[in-house]
Amino acid sequence: MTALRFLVLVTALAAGLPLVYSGSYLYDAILTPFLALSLAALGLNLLTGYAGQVSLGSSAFMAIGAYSAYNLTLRIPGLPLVAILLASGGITAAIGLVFGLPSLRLRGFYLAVSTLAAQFFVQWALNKFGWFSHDSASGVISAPALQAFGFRFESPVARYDLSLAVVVLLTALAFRLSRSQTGLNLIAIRDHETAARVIGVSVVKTKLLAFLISSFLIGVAGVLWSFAYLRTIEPNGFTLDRSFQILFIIIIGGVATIRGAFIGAAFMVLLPLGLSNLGAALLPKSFDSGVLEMSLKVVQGSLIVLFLIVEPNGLAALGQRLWRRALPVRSGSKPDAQPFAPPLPETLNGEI
Amino acid sequence: MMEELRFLIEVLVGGLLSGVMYSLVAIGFVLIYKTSGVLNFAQGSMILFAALTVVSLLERGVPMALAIAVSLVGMIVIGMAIERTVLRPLVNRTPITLFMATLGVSYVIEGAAQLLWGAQVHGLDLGIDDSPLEIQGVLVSSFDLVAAAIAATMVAVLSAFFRLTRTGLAFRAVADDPFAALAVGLRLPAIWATVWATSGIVALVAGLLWGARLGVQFSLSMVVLKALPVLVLGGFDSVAGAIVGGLAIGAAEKLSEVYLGPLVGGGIESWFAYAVALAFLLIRPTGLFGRKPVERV
Amino acid sequence: MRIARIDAPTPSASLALEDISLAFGGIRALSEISLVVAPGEIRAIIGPNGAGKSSLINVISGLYIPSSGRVTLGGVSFDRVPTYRLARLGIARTFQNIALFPRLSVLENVALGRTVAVASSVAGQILGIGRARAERRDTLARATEILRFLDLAAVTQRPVETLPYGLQKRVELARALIAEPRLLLLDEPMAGMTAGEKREMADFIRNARDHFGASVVLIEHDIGIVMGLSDRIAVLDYGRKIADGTPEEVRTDSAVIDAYLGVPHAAVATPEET
Amino acid sequence: MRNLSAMIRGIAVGASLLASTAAQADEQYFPLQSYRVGPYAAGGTGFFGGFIDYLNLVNIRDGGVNGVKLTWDECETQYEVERGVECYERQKGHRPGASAWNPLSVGIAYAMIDRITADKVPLITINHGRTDSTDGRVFPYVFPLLLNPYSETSGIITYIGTKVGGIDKLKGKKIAVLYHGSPYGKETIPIYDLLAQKFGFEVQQIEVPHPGNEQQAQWLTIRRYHPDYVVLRGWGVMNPVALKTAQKTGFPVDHIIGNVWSNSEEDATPAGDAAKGYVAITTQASGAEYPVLQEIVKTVYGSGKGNLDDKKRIGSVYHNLGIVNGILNVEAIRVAQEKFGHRTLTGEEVRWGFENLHLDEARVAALGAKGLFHSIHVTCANHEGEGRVTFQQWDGAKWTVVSDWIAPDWALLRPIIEKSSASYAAEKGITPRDCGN
Repeated sequence: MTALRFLVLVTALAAGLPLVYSGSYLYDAILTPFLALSLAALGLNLLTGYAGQVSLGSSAFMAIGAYSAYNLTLRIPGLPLVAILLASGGITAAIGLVFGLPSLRLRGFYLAVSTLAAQFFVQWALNKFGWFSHDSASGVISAPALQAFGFRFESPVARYDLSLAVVVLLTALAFRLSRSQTGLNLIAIRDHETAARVIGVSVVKTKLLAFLISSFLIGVAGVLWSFAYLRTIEPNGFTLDRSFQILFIIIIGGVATIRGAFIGAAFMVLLPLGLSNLGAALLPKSFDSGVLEMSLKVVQGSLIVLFLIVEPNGLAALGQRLWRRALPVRSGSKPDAQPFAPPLPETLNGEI
Repeated sequence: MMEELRFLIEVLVGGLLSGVMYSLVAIGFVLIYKTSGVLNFAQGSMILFAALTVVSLLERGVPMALAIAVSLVGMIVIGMAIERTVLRPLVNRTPITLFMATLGVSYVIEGAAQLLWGAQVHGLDLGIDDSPLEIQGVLVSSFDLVAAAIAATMVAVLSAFFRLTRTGLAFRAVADDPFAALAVGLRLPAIWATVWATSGIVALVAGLLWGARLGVQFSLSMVVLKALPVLVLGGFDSVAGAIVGGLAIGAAEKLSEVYLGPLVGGGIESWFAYAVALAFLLIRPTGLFGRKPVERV
Repeated sequence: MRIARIDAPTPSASLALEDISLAFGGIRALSEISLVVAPGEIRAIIGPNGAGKSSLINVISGLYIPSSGRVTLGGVSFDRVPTYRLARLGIARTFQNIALFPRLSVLENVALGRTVAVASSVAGQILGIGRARAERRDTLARATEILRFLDLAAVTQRPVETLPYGLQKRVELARALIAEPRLLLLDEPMAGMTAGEKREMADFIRNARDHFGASVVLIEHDIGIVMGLSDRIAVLDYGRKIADGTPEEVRTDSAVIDAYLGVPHAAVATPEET
Repeated sequence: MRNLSAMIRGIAVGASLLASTAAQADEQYFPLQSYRVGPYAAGGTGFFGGFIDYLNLVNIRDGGVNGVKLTWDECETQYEVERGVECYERQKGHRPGASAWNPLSVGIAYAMIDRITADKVPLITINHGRTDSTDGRVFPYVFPLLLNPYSETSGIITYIGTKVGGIDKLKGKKIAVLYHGSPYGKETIPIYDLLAQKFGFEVQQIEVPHPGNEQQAQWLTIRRYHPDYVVLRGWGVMNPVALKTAQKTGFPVDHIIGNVWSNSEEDATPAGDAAKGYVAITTQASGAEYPVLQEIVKTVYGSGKGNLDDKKRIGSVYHNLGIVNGILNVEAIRVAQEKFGHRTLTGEEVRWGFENLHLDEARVAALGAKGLFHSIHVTCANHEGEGRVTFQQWDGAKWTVVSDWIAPDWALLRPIIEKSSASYAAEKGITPRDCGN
């Protein structure tokens, strides 16, 4: 199955889901945040997974996206939804570019820690300057409903559908990017910056481009997170913990794969929910909920460590192995033996 | 004029003393980074665990010395356990994977600490007087002075350990070149275990001093955020850098908050330290004392 | 004995080095090296371990900055070569320690060698329209041709990290060739190969020159191969050029014989440990 | 059956199929989005412990409210907004539906405003929440009971006025406000400025960046400013560190006045001796001597159903806040039952109960809470209910009330609140209700 066909199939299933089932818990508590986090992780994966630039500032960029969208809807009434999304992503991308400048000089943990400057500075600035929150007395903003073509995305399913559409479109574009010459350039500077420079990859341009595109996606993810999911924007919601969460998603899901962002997000969203629901279901009601939650935290931490140990390439690789095992015939038709490759898009790397 | 100068000195001294406290946390990071290349984010939760253990034992009527001894043993065990169960299976993996693993570990330790001792907030009294001290009209915290002295003693003991003992020499050999160390027959796992145990001890000292300053509670683990800019400034792999970096960050942070803060509305401490570190890095990409990786092509 | 400058930089030369010196913290790695590579020439640089051969290539590619001297590439003269302009100046190189992108496939690695020729916008590439589409097709066609030329067609989809050493060396050559360089710098392309593989590689290099018309600068230890393959040979020892000339001239040069047979140096034919 | 349905909800398939299975006797259900883990666990365990203890008391002692049993379940949020939202979605599927939501978290409360308004269930934000939700015309479902940040500010300044010998003596005095670097901390900045203008005192407001574990710079600034009083608008670890650093820089602790999130045992204890003499505002006195607490100790803890692990925390600030919150919720239901009948009420009906919640001092005394809190009078337009405040002083081990019940200057604040709620209404396209006055 080619990657694009797979994407279409999953999208069709996801889009058809509300026809079958419409309970709001599924959409409002699981799928919508899952989509928003997946998109953020996708953005971070382009930067960290593909281009090798570790960032701990993702949640700051989500915040920038969210605040941009809020101010755009507020200050330019009637701005179409598509424009809001594009502009919010664009503003985030521009700021991401600035915070990407140190990457030209720093690497590894030095770069990672320097992105924390972005994290703390953005949080401070959004909190400090009342303009960003329309001088709201409490600084916590209630996000207005997004509208397009006279339709208000208000019900859980509508907000899910909107998120799905945005995420699918951007994922398709990110997928195309990852297969393009520019996508190869990202990997080149990650794997061997010197060699990349020698063969003519512009390291400056490529790194900044990685920050630009990554921030764009994360910014849009921030809009979805605040407008489609929480429907409130508060700077405290975009803390370092969220940045870590997004980083976890790509490391556990699979670095430098598109599907890793989704698998990882599913893991990170569903694991705590699953454990918490399971605990609530299995244990007697009198059971101390504090003890339960702390135990869950221990379990969650242990599972993360365990997955890191047993699966170096993330759940994406694990899934791929299981898939191959399930379909032994197909794996034989890997194009190793083919003398000439079919057109580039499909063959540069056969899977998402 | 005199008044202003005295105030400036007060701020500076306060900043330097705070800086010592940052260094204390940063050293725990450096020890581990130097030998195994891991940025151990679980350091914060280890600090919490150590302090929580001591304070909970104290509240149950255990004498101070015994409580510290028990916690010490606990921290050594935890340090070695992390090395054995988490880091060793992950050897040769990317630094970012190791970092994420220590984040996972910090969840486990935080959960376990509260499971064991509860989520309550405690006061920790080390019996160190904290009335202000006036030296030449300049106000100095006596607690911070004592804390700085303790931190300095710890650094001295650690240095002596690494300079004078066999294990210490082995540690330095490993830090210099793991492959060479392996080649001459040093047992890496044993050294790693020692280093992790040592970082457990450092966490205990940091936990006690910070615990006395903040109270022992969940947010104690957040002191690591104060240590990160110190690490960047001083270099992840330099103990001396952690100390000098701590002092520099402490002073810069306080001076900026007092003199620069009012211009932009205050509260800039949270990011200013990072900005200082970052600005410095642009001049020296591996910090004050950090080593530049050599690339062979 | 120091060989006098036997050739002067000419505008038509692919590469000219003038009095290049290089020092690492007080230790001299290269001393006043001058060298000219004529178009279409295969030029070998030989010398014992630590003679400064790789350093010279790294100076040419701008990875090391010489303390003095000038490098003329494709008619442009530099005090320090800007690495990022290398490919645009028509220069491609391989590395002593293979510098491929390990998790990418052979085809992707080779396609990356074409980066310098890509002019389409990122948006165009994502949408796959117009120029980007044409470029992509062109890259694929060229890659296919080169992979066939280097007998790599059977492994195009394999991640390079799964290939044996000899094949990886060849992939690196393919990545260099796809850029259609006017000057090809090969840093020990045959290190660690068997005699058969070396002969094969020598053929590839010769064919590459004949087929693509590139000048080649080659570092190699195997004197036998070098003698058969090169048009001219420069010999380095202790960072100095001690001989320069045709294989025949070099073979009989007394300084060269001293350097290779003298006590401090390792035997010539031993492949260098990398 | 509930276990099974919860499990299925866990995998999020077919939740609605089973959600409607439990339609038995009359019950009034409270979803508790509690937090017993994480940085704020101390507050969460106390508050939700007190709330549950009171609900238990009503069930055990009275057999519920007029025979309608009170039920609840807990969902852990760790004080994180998205977990609060997940809990909301999880718990709102319960049948019968929720009576009222009590998250005790500003962030979670904000995320729920749209949701509870659509689902027509009241949201109680006792002592916290949006100031402008006091305006019930714009926020029909939100109830910041007893106190909002503006009234708190007014109450604190009034108290400082009494300390300096009358509100008119504030003129020329200097007050420093040390606030937490967050939306919460910043919320009262304009109110302090306004009151400074009105009463002629000087105010300097100083931010402490989150989490507030380093305050040397701020306290040296305070030392230079030399204020008469320092107001501590703190949060979590910032509070003990403020008290400790005050001691370090020689500022007298009895001239530090804590706000409503700086007023618990957890804020003072970690500071040790440095906290002795510290004063803080509260809407409910601490201590276990009030009849209602005695009954809880006897009836609930006596039968082993007490919620606090550590019995020493009975009567602590958060525990008593939880109990007061329990009283207000239960009384709202009682009020609503008088109108709609002694049966399971819908959220909309409970909302009516809150909007007509009027507990005067006599009724408070009858509930065994005389001295625990003063009174409340919620109306359609005023969802705060004119709660009074008092001040308590820390003696190193416990709080002691040191002032009368003080009424904040509501009339002064109301126009600012209405301006803010009007702007919210405009932003969201809400037409304010007519409250008929």
